[in-house]
Amino acid sequence: MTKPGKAFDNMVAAVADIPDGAVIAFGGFAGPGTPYNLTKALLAQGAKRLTCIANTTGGAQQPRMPDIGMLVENGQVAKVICAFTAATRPTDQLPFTPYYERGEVEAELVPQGTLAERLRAAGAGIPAFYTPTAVGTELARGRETRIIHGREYLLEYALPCDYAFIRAWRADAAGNLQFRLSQRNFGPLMAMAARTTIVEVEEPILPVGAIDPDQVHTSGIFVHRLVPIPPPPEGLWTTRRQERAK
Amino acid sequence: MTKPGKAFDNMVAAVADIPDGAVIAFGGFAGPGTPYNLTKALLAQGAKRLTCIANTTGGAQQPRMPDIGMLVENGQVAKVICAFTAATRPTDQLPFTPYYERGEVEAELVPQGTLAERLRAAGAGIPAFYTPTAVGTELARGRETRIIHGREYLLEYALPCDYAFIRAWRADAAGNLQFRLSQRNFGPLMAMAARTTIVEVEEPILPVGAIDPDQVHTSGIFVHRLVPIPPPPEGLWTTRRQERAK
Amino acid sequence: MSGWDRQQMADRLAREFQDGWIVNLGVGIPTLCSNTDIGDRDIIYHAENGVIGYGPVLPPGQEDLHLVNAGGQNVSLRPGAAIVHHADSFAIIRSGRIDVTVMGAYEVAANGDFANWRIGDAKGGGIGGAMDLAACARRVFIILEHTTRTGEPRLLRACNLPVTTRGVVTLVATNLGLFAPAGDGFAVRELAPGVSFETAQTATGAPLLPG
Amino acid sequence: MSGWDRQQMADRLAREFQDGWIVNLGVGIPTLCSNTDIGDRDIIYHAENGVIGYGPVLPPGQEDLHLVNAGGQNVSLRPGAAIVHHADSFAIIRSGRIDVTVMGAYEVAANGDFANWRIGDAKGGGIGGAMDLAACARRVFIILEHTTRTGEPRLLRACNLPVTTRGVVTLVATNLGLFAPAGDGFAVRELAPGVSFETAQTATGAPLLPG
Repeated sequence: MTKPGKAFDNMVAAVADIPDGAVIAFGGFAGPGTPYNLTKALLAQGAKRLTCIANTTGGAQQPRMPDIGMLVENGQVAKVICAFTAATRPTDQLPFTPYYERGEVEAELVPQGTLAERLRAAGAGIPAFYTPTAVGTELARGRETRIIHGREYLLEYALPCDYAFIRAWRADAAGNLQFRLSQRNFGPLMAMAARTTIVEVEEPILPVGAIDPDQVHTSGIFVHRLVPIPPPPEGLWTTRRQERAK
Repeated sequence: MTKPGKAFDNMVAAVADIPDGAVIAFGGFAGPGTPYNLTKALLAQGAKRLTCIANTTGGAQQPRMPDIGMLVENGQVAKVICAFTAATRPTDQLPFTPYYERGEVEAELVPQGTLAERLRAAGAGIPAFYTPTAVGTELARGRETRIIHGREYLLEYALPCDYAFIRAWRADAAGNLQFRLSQRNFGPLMAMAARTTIVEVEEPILPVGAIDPDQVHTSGIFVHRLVPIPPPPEGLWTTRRQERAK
Repeated sequence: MSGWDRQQMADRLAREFQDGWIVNLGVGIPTLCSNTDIGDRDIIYHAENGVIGYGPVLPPGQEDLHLVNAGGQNVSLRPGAAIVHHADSFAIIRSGRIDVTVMGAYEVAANGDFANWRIGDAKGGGIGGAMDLAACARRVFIILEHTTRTGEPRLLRACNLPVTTRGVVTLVATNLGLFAPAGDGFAVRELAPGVSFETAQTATGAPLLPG
Repeated sequence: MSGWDRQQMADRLAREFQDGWIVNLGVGIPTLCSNTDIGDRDIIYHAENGVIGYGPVLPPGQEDLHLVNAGGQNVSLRPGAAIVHHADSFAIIRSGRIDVTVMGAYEVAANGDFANWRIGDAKGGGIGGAMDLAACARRVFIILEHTTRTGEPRLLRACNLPVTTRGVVTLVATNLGLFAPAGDGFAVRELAPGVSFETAQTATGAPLLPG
């Protein structure tokens, strides 16, 4: 092809145009699928007043890897939308937490299944839906509920985003993605929810058509930019644990 | 394993317990994924007052294959929920249509995407959602709509079913399924929506674990009964077209 | 009467597809668009049943019986194709990622309404994915014969049949030419070879506006 | 003090899992359940992140770094495992297909309420998948230390902290034994070796009812 493709040479180029105020979803769950390299590039790029959507703001464990907590520390974040805005053990503290407690960053705490479904809804053209989750809790206080077939449900809205940062195992040049094992987690949903999906890819980009159509996890329709992860030490590898071993 | 597994020897045994009044979803789109063999067994089994959910009632083309239209002709159907209750060409007529016009069967006409999403919602514990589809049309008359971010949406409810009849390419004994190409269509969604999912399988049932976990299309959690399709003439093969060639 | 045949109608509309578009083709004449040579344009054909990236219909004997387009025809796959289930397929549709949906219709109105799911006296109808597509695609193009078998116009001031979606059609290909709904009438974008403006106007139930 | 250690608490609860159950294990002590020998029972362990059918935690050097359970531990897969994305994983949860969810908690009340997402004076919280699971699983079991580090009871008449879900807990394993919320108090199902009824009652903020 002589046309510009989806492949970018490096992380810096792939995030260069992200404006102040962007809404960005970050994939990953407890390591696998986390876009460490794109996040690192965004720390250098410096966009401000970001809204960051993710399972957690990160940083509960050492060594730190590039995470939303670091973007907060770097003064780049206005708001986070997460299933964890504090650590689950009272003795731990997330790097994010003191910024939140001082009112320097906003936070919206969302149950994990609701977070996933709101992203999926945004990617599916469903503006709102009802869920049984969080009914009767502090999170439902003052919010709209509805009785359906005798059970109470909470109204939840779609969560669209400007960008998704995700990490995949393999990609072809058309943007078709495969994830390995629990790396999949939020990746396909954030790709659906985003206007622009940027993917850091572990294996070299494959030629168009190299992935069996029946085994594509995310269609290239949802994918706009692909960046191969360089080997360490320049690129960050699979998980925190492997990094720790170095 | 000494425990009873999910594999059934034949179609008759797999549908034997279906009671009168059951709500059954039938997979398939224009051939691929259509559970011809299970439908044929249900014609012989004779359960009545069924509610049948499918893309279409079938029978627009010749030769006829076992379809919902035949269940209607056989006096087994109270209601259908479909995206087609009449043929798209005015010159064609579905076998179902005269029964409907005489008031012998009820019908609920549902846009195809809404049908898919209502099944998915039932399988996802989402009791209701909003969609832009059908707003302003005859189908929305008298129904609840809501303005969200300035656009009008229609409220739609989940569509749970008692049974799903689907057809897959391969299955392992734990019920993990793979579909081939456009055979996938409604299969994964109906399996999610049903209390009991019955699958006719094209390839011999594989041992547990024979399918790569990353390449399972429908988890065995959603699958209860597996029946290998016998070779022709006893079993009905891939599509109407292949059948026609014999 | 001269004019375009079915494949020519499809070819003419396919010329409008822009590089990079995702295109959904409906049952009937629209499916013929995937047979059109699109040159070096990257066009992704999407079908409701979850086939992303298909190509021309295959001749008998070469079909893969597990693979059909929305019209039930055995098509080929292009490199980079992917398969999804029906809910994910309509997620693509409802989230506005289809650049154009091309459909057949019984009637099209000058205000952009169209009707393709129920004929007047029928109790049932055939909606398929048409309402989802028409409500959510970025553009709706229609291909249809300019008149009914009995010579009645299908391009009208207002639809007589129940509409599928209101005010969405921007381009119409018929055997007589290419027309754009323009509110009070249809703008003539192009007339098929051998078709005069007067012939087209006579066959149309709304004013034609010189393009 | 005698009683059960963390693995023994997990083992005791895992004995309650019935053949054919789909079991979700939460962060902390609950994840130890997947290390318990379950004999010939077919148990499917489900994790929020879409791992269906995992097994014991793997020792260092044998891990697959692409595979973690809900607690971030590198686990093994059992034959018949399948991977789905987060929305499909929570579809399984919300549609009532999880036979039991086992979670840690700060507090459990005699009426079946429990609290595990926010400590009293914190501005934020850590909900994770707990609210989805607790609202939708068929059963909710809790594993927790019987008292806080400062010796305050965690089994109470009513929760002091913001609840995660109301009235859903049916079984609680602690280092002192196995207890069932019974409205006004906790029924003692079993005491750990060396633990007397009086010892357990003293450590509990609600009446214990002889089992």
